Amino acid sequence: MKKLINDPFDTVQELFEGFVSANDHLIKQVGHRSIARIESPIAGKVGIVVGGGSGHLPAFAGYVGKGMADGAAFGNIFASPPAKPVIEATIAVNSGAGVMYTYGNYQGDCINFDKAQDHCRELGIQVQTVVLNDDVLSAPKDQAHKRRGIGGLFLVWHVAGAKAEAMASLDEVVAVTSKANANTRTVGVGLTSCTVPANGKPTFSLPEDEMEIGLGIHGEPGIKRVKLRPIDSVIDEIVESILADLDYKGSDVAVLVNGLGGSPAEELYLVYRRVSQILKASNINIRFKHVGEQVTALEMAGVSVSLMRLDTEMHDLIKNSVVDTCMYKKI
Amino acid sequence: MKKLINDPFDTVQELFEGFVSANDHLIKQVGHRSIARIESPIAGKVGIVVGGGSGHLPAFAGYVGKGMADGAAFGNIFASPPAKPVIEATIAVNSGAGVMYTYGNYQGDCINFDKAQDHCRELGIQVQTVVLNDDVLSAPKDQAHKRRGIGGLFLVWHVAGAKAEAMASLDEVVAVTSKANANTRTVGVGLTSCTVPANGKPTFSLPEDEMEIGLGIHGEPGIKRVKLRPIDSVIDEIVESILADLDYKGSDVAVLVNGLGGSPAEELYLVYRRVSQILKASNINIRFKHVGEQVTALEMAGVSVSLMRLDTEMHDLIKNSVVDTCMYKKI
Amino acid sequence: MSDVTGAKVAKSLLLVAKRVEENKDYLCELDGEVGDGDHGVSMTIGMRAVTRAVNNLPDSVTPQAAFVAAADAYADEVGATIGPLYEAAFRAAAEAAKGKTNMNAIGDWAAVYEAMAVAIQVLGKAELGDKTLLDAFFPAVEHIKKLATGGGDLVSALESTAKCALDSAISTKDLVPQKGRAARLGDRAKGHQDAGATSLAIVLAGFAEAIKAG
Amino acid sequence: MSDVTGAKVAKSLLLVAKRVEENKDYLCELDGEVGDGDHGVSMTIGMRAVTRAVNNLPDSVTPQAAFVAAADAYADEVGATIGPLYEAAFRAAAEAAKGKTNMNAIGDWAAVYEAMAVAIQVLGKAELGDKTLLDAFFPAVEHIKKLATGGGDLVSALESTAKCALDSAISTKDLVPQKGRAARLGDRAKGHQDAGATSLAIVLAGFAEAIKAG
Ligand SMILES: Nc1ncnc2c1ncn2[C@@H]1O[C@H](COP(=O)(O)OP(=O)(O)O)[C@@H](O)[C@H]1O
Ligand SMILES: Nc1ncnc2c1ncn2[C@@H]1O[C@H](COP(=O)(O)OP(=O)(O)O)[C@@H](O)[C@H]1O
Ligand SMILES: [Mg+2]
Ligand SMILES: [Mg+2]
Ligand SMILES: [Mg+2]
Ligand SMILES: [Mg+2]
Repeated sequence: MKKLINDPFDTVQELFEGFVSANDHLIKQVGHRSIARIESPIAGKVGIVVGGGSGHLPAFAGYVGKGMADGAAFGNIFASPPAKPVIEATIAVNSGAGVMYTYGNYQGDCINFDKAQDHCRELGIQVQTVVLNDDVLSAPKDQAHKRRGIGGLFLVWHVAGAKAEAMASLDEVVAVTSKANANTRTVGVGLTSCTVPANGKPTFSLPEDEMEIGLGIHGEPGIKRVKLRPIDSVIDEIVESILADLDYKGSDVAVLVNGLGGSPAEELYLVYRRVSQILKASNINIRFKHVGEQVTALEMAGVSVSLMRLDTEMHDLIKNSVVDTCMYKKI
Repeated sequence: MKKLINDPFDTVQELFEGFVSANDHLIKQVGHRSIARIESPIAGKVGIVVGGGSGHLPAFAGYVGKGMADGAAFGNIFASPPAKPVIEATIAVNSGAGVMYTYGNYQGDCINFDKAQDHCRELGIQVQTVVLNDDVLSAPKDQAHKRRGIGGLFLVWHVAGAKAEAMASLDEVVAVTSKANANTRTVGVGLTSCTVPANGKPTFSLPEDEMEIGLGIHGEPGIKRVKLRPIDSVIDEIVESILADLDYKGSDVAVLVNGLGGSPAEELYLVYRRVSQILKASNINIRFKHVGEQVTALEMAGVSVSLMRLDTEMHDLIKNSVVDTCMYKKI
Repeated sequence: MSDVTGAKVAKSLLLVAKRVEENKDYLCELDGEVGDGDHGVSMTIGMRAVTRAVNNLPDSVTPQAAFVAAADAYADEVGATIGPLYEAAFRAAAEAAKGKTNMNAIGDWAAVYEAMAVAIQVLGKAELGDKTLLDAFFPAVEHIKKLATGGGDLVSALESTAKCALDSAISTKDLVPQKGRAARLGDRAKGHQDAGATSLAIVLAGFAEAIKAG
Repeated sequence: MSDVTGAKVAKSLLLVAKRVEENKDYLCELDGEVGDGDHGVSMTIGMRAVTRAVNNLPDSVTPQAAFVAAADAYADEVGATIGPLYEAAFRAAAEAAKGKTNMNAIGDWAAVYEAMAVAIQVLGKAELGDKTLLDAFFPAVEHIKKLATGGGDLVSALESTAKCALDSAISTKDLVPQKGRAARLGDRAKGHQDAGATSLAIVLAGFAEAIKAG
């Protein structure tokens, strides 16, 4: 294992400390492993709380700031945070206008966030939850509720954050977040494994000439292994899976080409090039696009492509937003 | 070689196409392998042209936009661009207020940019050049003119871009860029090699338990190989090299913790944590800080730390700037 | 055999923690085949927290209080799926041990184990056969409940119960997962031994070993 | 031997390109030891561009025009250090071949090689012994200049010149680099054969082979 770390069992705590001090102009620490936007609570504004396991930066803490999330809880590497930091973040961001939890669909996150939600509701805080499940290949369409949340959460939170920033009510923020989620699809491919520091060995091994299609952002196996191929043909295949799952024909879309952590930015632009060619040929209009590492799996080499079908509301929210979070900005 | 590419000899061309289409709201293509800020030329504004080999994104093209560079030329992977795209970018950004070239100190870049400069001066364009050499360990202090330019160029360009944005004259922009360069120092460490796509094999090999201190952003060997150690002790050593080279005691500084491409963001925050501890203990005041992948070496795992000593002018320029480039934004 | 006091229960948790951490890499490996490769890490983090908490308990601790300390440790430090499951399990164990000054009887342990398994099922909603730790735990619970009615030796009862859990864990190889990360793999997860079932067997073996050591 | 016309010079550039590309990996490996591992790639990119340009030349092309095409190809496609160096070299070769309708004489090639080496030195400012391609080129130039005064067979002159370049390239192992990326390594670069010197020897061998083939 080649990592820039100290004792691997200290990694999350040290990462948390480093993250807080590097971003102390935008966020504040509000618990053992929880942060909130520095201005929180903001009078009248719905607070958005995100979180999940560590190892996915910028997700999740990197999106705390103006225009996306108000608070976040840090879990251990690839492990949902316990309820406690979620509760701390909730209390810190609650201005009385209510709090929305939004996170990827993983059993651990659901259990822990639900615990926090129950607790905070007992405290009299209005809390609603929108669980995200954009990963097309993680379950068939008729079992979409089992699908994981991966790269697409970046697009969904972009819309959700803009809505909350516009001082919409909790119900309105929840509604647009659910709508954005329902219109977002992602497929990923991985070229290498990643290594959980305290584990010390790669989670899985992949032969030098193979790649995995549909794998998760924790190194969970995908739906199949295929021979390494030219990227254009891989992108053709995964975009086809997305287009087969939701009707994008003639629509406006937001596109995310997301790096999983270990692939250089140069390759992400190669991916975007192909995605934009396919969408053009399919009569789909790119209205918003972003290329970058947004939801990662430590140092895994690979990429995911997300498409969000836009209606006027979502379009205007994502286009006109100003975002100033710890790790993502949009002017 | 596990890369998301097609024919490796097409990689740069396809990357260029992808980059241009992904950023067409901020930049325009102005030649075979050259881009300019979409509003260029901007009346009265000094144009800043950067460039170098591909494989370092966001450097160099990623910094074209508001507040940093006006134009950039793409070279092949790790190879300086020829003079031609530099000339094209120069012509595109020249408003009559003059153009500054600024790039890292590599023989190939010096030769090709100098050729472009000669040519553009013959065309009647005022061109000045500031070559950057922040890499402390790449040559001894008495041969600082031989030092490479690496991660620190991000900090230097931050200052330079803000000055040009404030409509300073060419001489003023050159002066502050030179000053910023003279006050900037960087040291890097690498854990793995990178692979030039058309080469197909890692540039060098590093045993599983060793790291290289002082290596370049093209995989050039560093000054020594050491056993893999806890990151705190590595950071102690490299920050010490920086502090030994320039007197930062009691100063205000800007800090960059830069990822080389393959290390996850989580590790960069671990590095920032230690850097901030050391600076605090050394009575050095962090006024600006950034953690991210800014000057990379394809998928190399590793990190560099840069410190820029700030005077009032540089401090105000970097703090108050608004930056909206293709791959870096600051609000 | 001397009394299985609260202090002894606390001490047994320390041995459980040691055994779990010794198996960290193995558990990660099992989890990595079909999940995210962190199960040994999550269990170790939890058990280290348990160790810290237990080390702070007074000698006069009750069995109940020892289990509460373990529950609190998991609640604060682990997260993941396994964190709330073990938190709930230890909290249920505490409830089952309520009012007892010792856990000398096989029935005391049968009640604790059963409460733990049920709490995990209530929270995690897994059925038998879903390829989770319950596929080791429920057979073990059935086993010890039967022994409790017989009234034999506590140590050998705990030992054979742990053995039953381990055998059942090994048998999870044949199951197709329905819960958690591995559920998405369907048949691709067949042939792999469930990580959580394996760690549960290690936990039960740790209790048996500690009580035997006295 | 038939005339070494411009068309033949052009054809020889195609063979040079082929031989360079065949050695791409080897050249990258040499460069990777002390530099950035791309020399074989940069030369291949340049030589592919040369091939495209040469394939577009008419049969009536002059030797000068063939070298100009090669210079232009390097100028537009390569960059790096090696791009402008070879551009300058081919442009100087063109200048040295100016007005000639054939390059039948050893002296014609001596003039071209010398012009190339000098142009590289003027632009790159390397001295002999700096561990660059000039450490293969200058000895080769001296060698062919001597043969030119003797007036022997062109093919064997070109062959022995290429051999001299290769021997000299191998001898760069003992040198400590002073220019380019490798210069920063000092003694650490000792023992490694210079990539640019090696490719220069391959280029000269390619010319010899092509002219021999007729
Ligand atoms: N709903 C559930 N009920 C009981 N046990 C479960 C459930 N879901 C998962 N498990 C157990 O948890 C183990 C995985 O734990 P762990 O790897 O720590 O959590 P995560 O899946 O969050 O990474 C599985 O091997 C399984 O035995
Ligand atoms: N100033 C110079 N003069 C002549 N040849 C040089 C000079 N600098 C470098 N070279 C040659 O160039 C080779 C490296 O070329 P290449 O790897 O293509 O360029 P880069 O160093 O830009 O990656 C060296 O092996 C050396 O022979
Ligand atoms: Mg996990
Ligand atoms: Mg190079
Ligand atoms: Mg797991
Ligand atoms: Mg090179």
